[in-house]
Amino acid sequence: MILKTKDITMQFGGVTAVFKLNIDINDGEIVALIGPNGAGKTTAFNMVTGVYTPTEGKVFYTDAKGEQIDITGKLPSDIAKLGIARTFQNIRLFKDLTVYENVLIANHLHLKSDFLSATLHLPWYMNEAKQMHRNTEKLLQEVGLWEVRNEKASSLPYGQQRRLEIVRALATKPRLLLLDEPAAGMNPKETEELTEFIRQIHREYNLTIFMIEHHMDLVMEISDRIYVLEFGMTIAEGTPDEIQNNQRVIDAYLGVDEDA
Amino acid sequence: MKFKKLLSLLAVSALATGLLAGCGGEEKAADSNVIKVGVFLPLTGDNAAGGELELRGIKLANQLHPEVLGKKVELVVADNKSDKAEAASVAARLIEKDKVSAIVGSYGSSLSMAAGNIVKENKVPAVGTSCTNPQVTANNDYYFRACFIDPFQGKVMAEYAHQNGFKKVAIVQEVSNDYSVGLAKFFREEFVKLTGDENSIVDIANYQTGDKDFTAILTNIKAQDPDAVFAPGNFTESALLVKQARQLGIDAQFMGGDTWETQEFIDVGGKDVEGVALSTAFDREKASTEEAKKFLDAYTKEYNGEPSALTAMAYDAYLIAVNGIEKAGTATDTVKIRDAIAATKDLECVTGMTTLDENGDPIKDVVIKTVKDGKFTFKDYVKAQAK
Amino acid sequence: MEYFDAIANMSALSFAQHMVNGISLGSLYALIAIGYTMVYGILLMINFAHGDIVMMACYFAFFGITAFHIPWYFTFIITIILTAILGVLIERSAYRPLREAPKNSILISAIGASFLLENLANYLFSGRPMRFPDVPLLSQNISIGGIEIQAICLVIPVVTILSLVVLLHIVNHTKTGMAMRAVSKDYEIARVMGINIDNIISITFIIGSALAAIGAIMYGIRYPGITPMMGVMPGLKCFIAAVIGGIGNIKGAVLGGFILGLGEILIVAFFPDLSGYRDAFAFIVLIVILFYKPTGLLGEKTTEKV
Amino acid sequence: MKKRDMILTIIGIIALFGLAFFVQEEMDSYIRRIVNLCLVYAIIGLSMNLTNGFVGQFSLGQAGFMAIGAYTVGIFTVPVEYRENIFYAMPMNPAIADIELPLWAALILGGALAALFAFAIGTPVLRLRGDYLAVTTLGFSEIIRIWITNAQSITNGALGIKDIPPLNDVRYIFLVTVICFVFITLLVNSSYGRAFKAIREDEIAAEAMGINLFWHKNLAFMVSAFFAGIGGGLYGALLGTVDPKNFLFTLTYNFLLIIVLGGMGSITGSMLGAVIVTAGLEYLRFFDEPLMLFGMDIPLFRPGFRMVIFSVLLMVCVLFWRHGIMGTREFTWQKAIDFVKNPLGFIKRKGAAQ
Repeated sequence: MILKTKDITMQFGGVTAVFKLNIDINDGEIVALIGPNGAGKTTAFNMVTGVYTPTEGKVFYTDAKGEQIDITGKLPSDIAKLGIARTFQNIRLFKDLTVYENVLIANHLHLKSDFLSATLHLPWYMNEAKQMHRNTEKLLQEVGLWEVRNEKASSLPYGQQRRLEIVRALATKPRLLLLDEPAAGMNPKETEELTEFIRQIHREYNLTIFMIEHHMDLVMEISDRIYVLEFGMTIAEGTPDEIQNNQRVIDAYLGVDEDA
Repeated sequence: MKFKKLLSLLAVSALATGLLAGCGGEEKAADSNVIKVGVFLPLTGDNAAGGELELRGIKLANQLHPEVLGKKVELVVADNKSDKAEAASVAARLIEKDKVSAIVGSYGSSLSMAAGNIVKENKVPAVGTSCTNPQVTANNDYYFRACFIDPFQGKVMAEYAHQNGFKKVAIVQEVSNDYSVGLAKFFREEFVKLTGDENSIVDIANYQTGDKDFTAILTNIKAQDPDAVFAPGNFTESALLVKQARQLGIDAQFMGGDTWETQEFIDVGGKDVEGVALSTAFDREKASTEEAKKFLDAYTKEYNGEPSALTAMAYDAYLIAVNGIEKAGTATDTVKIRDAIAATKDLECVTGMTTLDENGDPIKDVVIKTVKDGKFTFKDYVKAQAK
Repeated sequence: MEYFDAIANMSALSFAQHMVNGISLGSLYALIAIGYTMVYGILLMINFAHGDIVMMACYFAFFGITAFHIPWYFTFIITIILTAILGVLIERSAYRPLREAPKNSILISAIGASFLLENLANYLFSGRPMRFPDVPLLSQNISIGGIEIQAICLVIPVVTILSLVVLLHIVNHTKTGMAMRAVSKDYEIARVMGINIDNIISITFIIGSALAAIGAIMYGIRYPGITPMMGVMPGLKCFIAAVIGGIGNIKGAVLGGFILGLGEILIVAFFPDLSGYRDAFAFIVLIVILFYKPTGLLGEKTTEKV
Repeated sequence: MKKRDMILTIIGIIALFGLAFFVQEEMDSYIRRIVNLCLVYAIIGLSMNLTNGFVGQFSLGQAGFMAIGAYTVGIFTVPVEYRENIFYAMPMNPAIADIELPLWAALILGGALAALFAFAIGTPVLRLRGDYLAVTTLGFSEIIRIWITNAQSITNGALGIKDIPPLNDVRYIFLVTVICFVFITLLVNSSYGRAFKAIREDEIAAEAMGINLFWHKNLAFMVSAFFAGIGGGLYGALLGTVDPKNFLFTLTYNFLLIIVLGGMGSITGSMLGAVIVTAGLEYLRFFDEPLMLFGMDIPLFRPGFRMVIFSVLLMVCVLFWRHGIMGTREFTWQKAIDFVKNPLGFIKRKGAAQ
């Protein structure tokens, strides 16, 4: 089990956004989190990635050595270093930087040289820097963004920006990747391509993927398991088939949000 | 796009006027029949008020003494903006670009100190108008001044307070103002010495330049019930201070230094500043010299009203500088001019016969004034020996 | 120990006098702080020029009475109108063009506007202080049971509280006020609801600047030396007062103003040795408050949408 | 960096050094003073650009850091024999009264103290954003000034310190400027520099990419303070005297204009901005002098007009020319070569790109 949340609850003032959420994700799985708008999905992501500290409950992560670590309330940057990367619902690229720089920056977290040796470009830093550049080049070539590497991130078409955000997350060398509505705003063709892309990275980079998504085709196609959230609480959990046939889910969600 | 066009138009016209103005300057520089004296004053910024008053004095002096060594004296007025970095470059500019024979100014010690190294380095003498910090002339052979220094003024006021029988005095100092801190310090030492009572200073309160509300320190002072309050500082702040003190029902005698002697002090303070005592360098009633009469006549003609001591001292600074040029017999050998200025002895000035001591500071009598019916009026006189 | 002695030795009368001083200063801060808080509530920016608007208002009143010999009550009305116009003018020329720009640009623009007003005043009116004219009744001194006070000091708290009440009414019970609240929550939603955002922002600046003018008149009567730089320190302090109370919250601004005013007076009262540090007090309080309660005393907690 | 660019850079620096020698030997002290002021302002402008332009943290504390540097130089380089005279109102604290340092050591100490102070205040302050950060850093800069005013036995309070051994040596200041610029250029181009830019672009995303916001902001803040301290030290040595009123927070606005004009986030821009603002203000001086044009006295021109122009320029810059001269772009040799080869084409292409 790579990620486990235990009864995490998030309250804002008097409003409970998420209530006693329990999620278990196994190594190598693709798990989806679905639910109507305002169900608390992004809040759940934010608790896992350290943006929010849960009001109650714990988040556990199992690292590559198989050690279980309590990551509740850790800094987002520390959680990223442990191997959890994410994307955002409203794309958050480094807009004025190039595609290449966007990806290169994501290598920074593994840098060992201190700032003085980096500034003075001392040999051990230069070695590390070379490695960072090689990684970036390799990654960009593998995911097909090599041609646009010198473009400003904000000048890419929408679909490419989504893709770049995922690639940037990949550059941090995560074991667990959190995707927040990766297909939002995409047409069916783009969604199809994205599905394929997610499959590809899942396979090639040895990832576990946890995603929030509204496009049911995509969710049903690639998820191993699905959690359904409503008003901050889990109302169902299971394989795509089980979820599709769950009456509560159909009532609460599928029927209403089909056209979204 | 329209804006960009407008902007470029503006830029071009600015450049053009600049060039024109620049050309005008060049022509003047070519004229070698004038002797240039730099006027180094704050005409904008915090100290602008003082700078303007002094500019009047220098201009008057220039009108009455327009020539030296048979040549016309031309004033090169430079604004040091009450800012030290500006002061340094302005002084350098006066020396290097305008090639002045001597500099007169500035109001404000820190501004003069910023120019100190430059006049020393370039060996051009400067005569300060009302820079009263002892550091201005200390360790600088090229800086002189026409005003008396802070320690002296502080001591004189302490003596005055003692003579008037004050036993308990509170001090309010503008802690960010070198002038105020200097006066307060020497007042305190002298007063304690004169009264022989360590506790004769009942309170020392601080405020910052620009403060408007003094009720807190004044309420504290009121509780001590002093006979007098010594509060040297900027005239705006001081006027508000006295005003608020009266509002709080403090009826002690307020005393200050020569910075108070400006119309603004009375304007802002109104009837509340009636009766305060302040030390200064000049008064009509004690105007003993011929020069003073000429000065007073000219001032009344030009500006109406009573001249402030600042104006008189600036006038004197000009006289000291020009006299130095005359005695040196040269307008180009600035070292000689410096020596001549240093040797100034019994020069007839507005504020009395002036002799510079070994530091380049004048030995002067002090006038104590008060405010009566909205005017500064003579109150007392302290001879120079008091030092 | 010395300090405890100072406190113990302070007579009840002195203490009462200090309290009165503090309340009068605090209510003045509060009055000006409201202007900051209103603009911040709507535009989410510090109107760095607010202090300088206060300064300009002082000059308007000064020239009205001394140069044009307009009766004081009439001058005050004209001052309020002129200042409101000035505020709107600043908003139109310096802030509106940058509404879509990064926040730092607006901040720089605000600093620029403040700097421009100061230099313009310095150029037009010279750096020499001018005397704010005395106003009958208000400039008088009165004595109440040994406490000495200027009549204006009694008026200021009343004006502040009155302004607060009127403003709260406008914000909570009028259509304009509701529109203001909507705009401060979310531009887009307000636009969709058919609110003319530009108008609402203009109204905010009119109210804020009018309050600045009222504050300036009180300030002028209380501290009658007016100079081009007079707005800088009160401007900063009143902004701090608004932050302490929770920026965007009108009641908070008033609370913050009182805390700051009383605090400044009482720190000198109890620790006379620290009188030289009085101006640092506001900043220290600001930093402490932001450290422990970043949204201020009455501010609402907001989290950035991720 | 390409080998060619490296060589060109070294040649360029040597050539500029030659120019500095020339200015030092051949120019009068007025020109030298202006050149020195440009260089010192460039250092401080650049230091401010590091936090404000590269990390996107709007800090207005530069005057305070400068004050720390300037006072360190003031206190420790004044010859011991003058000190009694200078500290005439209150004797200097015996702990420091006999310590005299050479200028370079005092500069580094001043920078280090400024950095230390930045570190101390960085913890609470850098959690804040935008306006709050601006006001608190401004507040700290005022607190430093007020402390300096009150700590008479160390700083001589309002009386200021004079007789700082004068430094009007273009070569010395140029050398320090080169060191500062090279250091910050290297820093900005290292992985840390990229992390700074990431924070500027999007703090939340940067954090999610494993960049520790607190540590990186603090780092930039300290480096910025360090160089502002050095710049302040040079400023003090250049003036030969320091007093607390020098370091009013309005001083920071000068550097704000420099970086806004030059381009927030551009090293080249900091230098250009500093030169234009310093030399330009000097050039604009004629606005303050009465002007006779075609025999007419133009009443517009009197003291104070220059500062009005200065502030209008700042406004115009922000409103119509938000990215300044350079934006976030930098000078590169490639661009320079392109320009020399085909000036017209270069400008056209640049125009088209915009």
